[in-house]
Amino acid sequence: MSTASLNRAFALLLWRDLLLAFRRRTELLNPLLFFVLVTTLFPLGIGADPALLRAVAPGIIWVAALLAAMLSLDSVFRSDFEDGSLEQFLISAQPLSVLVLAKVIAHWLITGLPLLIVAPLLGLLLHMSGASIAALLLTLLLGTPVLSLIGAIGVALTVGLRRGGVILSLLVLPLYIPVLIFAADAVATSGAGLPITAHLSLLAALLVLSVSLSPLATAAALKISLS
Amino acid sequence: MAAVATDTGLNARHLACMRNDRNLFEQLSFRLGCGQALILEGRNGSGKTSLLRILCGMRQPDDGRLHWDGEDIFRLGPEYHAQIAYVGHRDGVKQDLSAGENLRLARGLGAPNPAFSIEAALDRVELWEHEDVLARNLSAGQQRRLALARLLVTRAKLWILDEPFTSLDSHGIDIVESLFANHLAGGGMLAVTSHHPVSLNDADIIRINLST
Amino acid sequence: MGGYAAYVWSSYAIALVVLVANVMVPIIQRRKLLARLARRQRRERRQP
Amino acid sequence: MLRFFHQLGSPKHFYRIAGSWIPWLAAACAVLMLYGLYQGMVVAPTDYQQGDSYRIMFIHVPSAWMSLFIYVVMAAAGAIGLIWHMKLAEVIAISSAPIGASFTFLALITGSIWGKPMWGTWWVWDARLTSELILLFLYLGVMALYGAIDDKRTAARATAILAIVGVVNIPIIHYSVEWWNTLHQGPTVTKFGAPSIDIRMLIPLLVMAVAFKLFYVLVVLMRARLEVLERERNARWVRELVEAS
Repeated sequence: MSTASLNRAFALLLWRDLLLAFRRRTELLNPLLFFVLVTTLFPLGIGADPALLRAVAPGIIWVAALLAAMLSLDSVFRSDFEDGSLEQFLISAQPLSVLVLAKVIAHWLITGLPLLIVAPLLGLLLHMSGASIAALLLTLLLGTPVLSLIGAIGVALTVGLRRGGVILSLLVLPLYIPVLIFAADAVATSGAGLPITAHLSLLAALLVLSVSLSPLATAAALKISLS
Repeated sequence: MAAVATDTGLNARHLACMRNDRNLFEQLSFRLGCGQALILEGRNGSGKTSLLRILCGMRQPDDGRLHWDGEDIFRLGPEYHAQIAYVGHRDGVKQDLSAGENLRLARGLGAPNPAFSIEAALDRVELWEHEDVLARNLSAGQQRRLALARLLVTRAKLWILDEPFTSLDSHGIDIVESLFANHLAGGGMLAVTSHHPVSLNDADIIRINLST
Repeated sequence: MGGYAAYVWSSYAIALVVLVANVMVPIIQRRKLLARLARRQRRERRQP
Repeated sequence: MLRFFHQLGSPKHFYRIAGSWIPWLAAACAVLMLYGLYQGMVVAPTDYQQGDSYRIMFIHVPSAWMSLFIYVVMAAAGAIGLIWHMKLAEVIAISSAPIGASFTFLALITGSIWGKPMWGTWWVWDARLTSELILLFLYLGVMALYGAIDDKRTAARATAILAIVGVVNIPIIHYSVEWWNTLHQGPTVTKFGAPSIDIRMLIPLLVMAVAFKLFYVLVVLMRARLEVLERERNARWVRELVEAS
């Protein structure tokens, strides 16, 4: 099929998912509320000592972001699977991996990107310095798409299962570890006033790798789950 | 009836399909050319839906080959999918989108059919002025007709339909049968499963019963 | 063994348990599978 | 049923051949393990630094090697099964998962037991042990996914995808854990590998490594035969075999 129709299908699917999300606006808040709630639990558990909180803040916020992203993954294919439109994607005239990429980008725009809006607030809650909050935003910007891309593989593998959610975390969380390590450490390092270009380049590398490879894996997984 | 050249259209050879260890069907061969309709019969669970999903390329046959214009459909991939349209048990209609939006999406995913605008397709299934009505507000019969209207907005040569008449009243069935007749007259192809009889008066019909 | 005997022998004991378990599980499953299949075939013979 | 059998040998063929290899593999494996044990426990000298606790290495290091080796074999077999629809490759892949998980678990347990005399704590966030722990989660993920899908063929193909994605991620995870480890632990080189290796220490290590590989082949063939019986239970040769047994 010509690239024109490919771009049109890509844009169409992106428009459709954003429109669907817009029509159920209230659900957009769920990942954000979860993100804030989980982060506020930690000081209650660890105690309010600012120095201690500042030390553990990067790890806490990034683990909370990771969990928020993972919990919102189920919506990527679940509703399409139940009403049969996922089958229509499988037999569309466009390669499935491109359609999958459109859906994952839409999912990131709906659930991943908004985390950046709330992140500075949480940074203040945990006494983080200005530099580390800036680093937090940068790492979230680079990291959350990777979470959506890799998570989509897990969702595609478990879309046909009745209780796939439990297994999804076991499949996906180990694959999130590199993002967590580089991102959390970037925030901690910038807090100490050191440059974090190495971390950001590694995160960018993970992003490029997952943008190019994971849609293929997700498409293959969908074809198997629906066979 | 256009002379059926040797390898145009769908050509199935020795298809076999297993479900958890029972052979649903085996050594199934048939050929479907322009203007021909394949009507699948058989009791529930005899593999009708599985065969349709194999025809769509969504499921690998456990054995045998399926060719479209002489080429294996799994090697063709999206090229083959541009030639087919499928309506399964589930309508594939998004409840939160309007009828027009659903059709615009279907048109974008397939090869757009210039002959039918969204409006014309809706009129053809007698969903006049329903373009901006949310699918959730349509009756089951209307949603089914909307799903079938999807067939019109793409240039699909082969229509693959699983129980197209479910939740349709007699008038709805007449509309759909006239759609089929036009499609076949225009050189299209049809593969359909249905419990009640499909009256395609003079079309060239191939009947396969999977439960014999 | 220089006082570390407990650590060394416990490691080898655990290794033995894991290896033996890996060998025994397929053997036991095989017996169960053959029994299950035999029963199924008898069932099929009774009502063709 | 051409596509069904166009792989290496038919399931029946595989069942018979694997069956004939199993006794030999078992014997060779037992001999090698006993020889390795003898070398490791009797011949190998006491280490001047660690005394005798280093002898745990003869179990820990080979099982760590095996845990990675089996995952790669599983991913490769899964890929072959997916690309060429070879049923036997799928069977080998899924039969390997529990064995790999066992070796990973063994590597973790012996690693932490070995750590106790060296560092006084049962668990140390050493780069290798942490990677091993994550590898265990990858194995558990594969096994959980296989268990969750009812249809065996779909389950095998889905786990193949997961194994391939996993094997691509293993070097990335390992590198990121190494990076993380050098940050928090500082440059103290945790000599988890073989200490300054004396030839009499190297022999048992290599002997055990070979013995574990044979052990893997033995058990994977046993499990694969089982899986073949299960999948081919309608075939005539299985029915005759069941009647005979």
